[in-house]
Amino acid sequence: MLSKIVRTVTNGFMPIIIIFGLYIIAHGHLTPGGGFQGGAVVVSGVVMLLVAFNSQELKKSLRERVLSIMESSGALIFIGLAFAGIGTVFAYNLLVGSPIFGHIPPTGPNPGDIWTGGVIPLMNFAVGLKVIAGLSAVVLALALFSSGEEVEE
Amino acid sequence: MDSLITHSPALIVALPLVAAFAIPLISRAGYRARSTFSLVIFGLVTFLVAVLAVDVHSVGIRVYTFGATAAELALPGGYMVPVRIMFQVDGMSIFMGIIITTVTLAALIYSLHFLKGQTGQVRFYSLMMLLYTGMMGLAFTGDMFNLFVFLEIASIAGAGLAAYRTNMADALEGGFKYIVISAVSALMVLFAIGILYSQYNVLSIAALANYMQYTTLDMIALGLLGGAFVMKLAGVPLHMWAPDTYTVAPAGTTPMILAASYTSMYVLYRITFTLYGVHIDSTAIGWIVIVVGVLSMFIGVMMAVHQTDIKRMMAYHAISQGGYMLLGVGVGLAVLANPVALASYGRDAINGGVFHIINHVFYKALLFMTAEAIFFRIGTRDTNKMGGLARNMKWTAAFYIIGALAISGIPPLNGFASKLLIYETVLQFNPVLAVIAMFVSLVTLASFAKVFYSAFTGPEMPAYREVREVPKSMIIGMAILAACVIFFGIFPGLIVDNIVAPATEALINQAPYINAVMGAVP
Amino acid sequence: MTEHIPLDFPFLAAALLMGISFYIIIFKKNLIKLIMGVAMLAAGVNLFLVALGYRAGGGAPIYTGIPKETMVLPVPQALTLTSIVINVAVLALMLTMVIRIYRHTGSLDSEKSRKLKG
Amino acid sequence: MKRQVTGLILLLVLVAFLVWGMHLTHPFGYPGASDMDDYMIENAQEETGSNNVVAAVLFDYRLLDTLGEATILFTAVMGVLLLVRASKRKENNS
Repeated sequence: MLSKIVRTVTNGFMPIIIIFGLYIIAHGHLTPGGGFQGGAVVVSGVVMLLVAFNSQELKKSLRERVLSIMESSGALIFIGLAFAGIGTVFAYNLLVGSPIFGHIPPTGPNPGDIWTGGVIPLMNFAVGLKVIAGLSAVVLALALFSSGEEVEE
Repeated sequence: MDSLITHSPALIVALPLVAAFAIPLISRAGYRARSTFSLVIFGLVTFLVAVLAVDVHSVGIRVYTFGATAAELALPGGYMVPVRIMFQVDGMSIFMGIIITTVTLAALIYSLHFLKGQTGQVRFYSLMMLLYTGMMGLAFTGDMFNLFVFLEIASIAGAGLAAYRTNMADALEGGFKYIVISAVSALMVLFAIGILYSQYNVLSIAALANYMQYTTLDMIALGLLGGAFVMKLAGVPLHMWAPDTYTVAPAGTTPMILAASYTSMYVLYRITFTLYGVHIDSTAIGWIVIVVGVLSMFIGVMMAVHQTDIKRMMAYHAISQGGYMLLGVGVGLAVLANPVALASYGRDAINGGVFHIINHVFYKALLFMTAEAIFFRIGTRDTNKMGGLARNMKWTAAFYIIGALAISGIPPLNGFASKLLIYETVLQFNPVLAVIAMFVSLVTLASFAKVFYSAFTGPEMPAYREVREVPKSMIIGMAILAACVIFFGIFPGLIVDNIVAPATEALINQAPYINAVMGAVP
Repeated sequence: MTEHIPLDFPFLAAALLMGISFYIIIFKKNLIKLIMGVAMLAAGVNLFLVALGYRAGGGAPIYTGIPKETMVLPVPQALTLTSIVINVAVLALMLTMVIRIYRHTGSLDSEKSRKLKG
Repeated sequence: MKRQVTGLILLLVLVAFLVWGMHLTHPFGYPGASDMDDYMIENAQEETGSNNVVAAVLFDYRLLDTLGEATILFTAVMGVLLLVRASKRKENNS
């Protein structure tokens, strides 16, 4: 565990990092970024927490089983969205033109509309959830493991 | 029913994926729920594979374009290059699909009781499903980059499974070797994909084959792809990972990792025959394949003879048997440009090589399972410490005999059928190669007979008096494969005509594969 | 930029990275160095891939801002993204295995652990 | 020592070969054919409604790759958690 200053600063930065990560995830279809990148940003915050506090303490608030459920559900939402198009073809983008995220942007350069992209924003969220949970679980498990504790089922 | 067949290529890959994602959630409901769920999903997938196989064999190649407005629409309306990822299922793909599905089914049933009381079962089942997905994706995909992705899925899942017994150092080393080899070969594949993409700006295998110019860069790409997949299939100069990994992988997964190796062999054939088929100097490439095959055959069996670890011995035999497949197909490839020789023995040589894949996977999976059964009961793989096991483990002993006779090419088991095809055709091509092949077969028989005498017969060891037969699920798993081995041995003609011949045809004649995507381009 | 420069810089860098990493993978015995070699190989291949899609004077292929005439090719970028995530996954698994191996053998030398030779 | 010399020679040969190979590809910044990419740039907005063409490629044209990528991440997480687990159950837990 590092000094009090480091811990306080980490605590203060954590919400900002999470918000920035969520911004990158949400705007994946308009700006550079997406689920993987935004998820990695949030996980970098988790790593910072891991450095500032130790893994034992972090374990109390980030539980393995919660992370595992989050990851599985993210993956299931992702593949479920791909399955949703099977009325036409597997992985068909069926939400383009529908009321949900269905606007079609004008052709050519435009300022961007968040309500576009069909299933793309939804999939970005699913992937983001999966990446946050999965990479946090890996980082936490490795930290716990190298500090000598074996992780249980 | 019609739409079921249309969507089955996607479903076969997607359903096990859903199962893999859902298993960590479902396992909260207990052991029984998880087993039932995996078996139900897998039963469904097996049914789909059977339906698809019938369809592909009767109608022909099936294309599935992901995300298009219609599954068969490979090219976007009015455009000349394919844009989306597609699956292309032809005779060879579905042949691999049948092998992988059967082995996985047997392995899944075999594993049900094996893991009782061990930790990490949830992840074990999840990884098994992922390994299956990776292999099926490799077999079905018609897109180079997608092939890389599925290759990585299969590699990572296989490495995780191989290192399952974390309390043993050699298990981790086996897993580590496997993942390093896989990562390096996958990156070589990716580099080759980059080279191909830079020239033709397409990623579909069919479109690449259509536009192929065979420039210097294409040759470099072929070298990279060939090296990578020979490494993955444990061909001899690059075989060093195979014994370690096969030896340590836990029950049920050794056959699957074995099947993954032969899926890599399938990809190698797909690349040489379909992607480069028209352009390469097939005699030279054929001879390279033959030399790799003969080396694997010979060195594999020579290393196998003096092993005392039963699974390690079987792993070296797996390398050696892989040589037979390469030999058969290599002979066919060497005479590909010569229509007379191709008709008289080349086609039969490829038939033999391809038929040997299915035979070998089945009997070697059976043998690995019997070795694991012994390990399960007595906790050692050292043949010197075994003895008199046939008294208490009658089923296991019987399955071992079936597998050992099959691998040595004794009639009427399936190893004989495919080896005979290879001997006959290779004899016409080059008698020396045939003699080597027969000699290797004899050594194989000797080596397996030796293990049988030391492990199953002889005086009953006092330490093993209480040894019981393995649980029912393990026997059922082995029985499925043993039944296949015997059935294939008794009716080889049936199998060759119905399953193997379409696969060979798909290899030799690449035009349908290309035209299914590109249309009938002149 | 009409002359064809024989050694384009990103390709040269990719070639160097790949060559050095192959050397590391073949000749270094430390397992951590081996993993670093694999990571470098991945970096080299990714650099090669993403350099393939560059168009002189182009920008990111996103319509929020620029017209389509100056866009670089999108597919190599997507492929590189996929490949990066894949390599993260591979490296995580490799590192876990190495930590486990170190627990068992107390050494990171591939020649000291019995079966890693070859 | 001898090993190092062999290694260095191999390294030089390898790098020279790769540089020569790179020289054969198209010059940096001037890709040759670009039919597939042009189609995507042209039609991404209309077909997928996404301004970001890379996102359109990732989540529409090549969705199966992204699904595979997510699967690989899942696989690796499963693998890591499988490897760091305790190899025996704790007594009070069973």
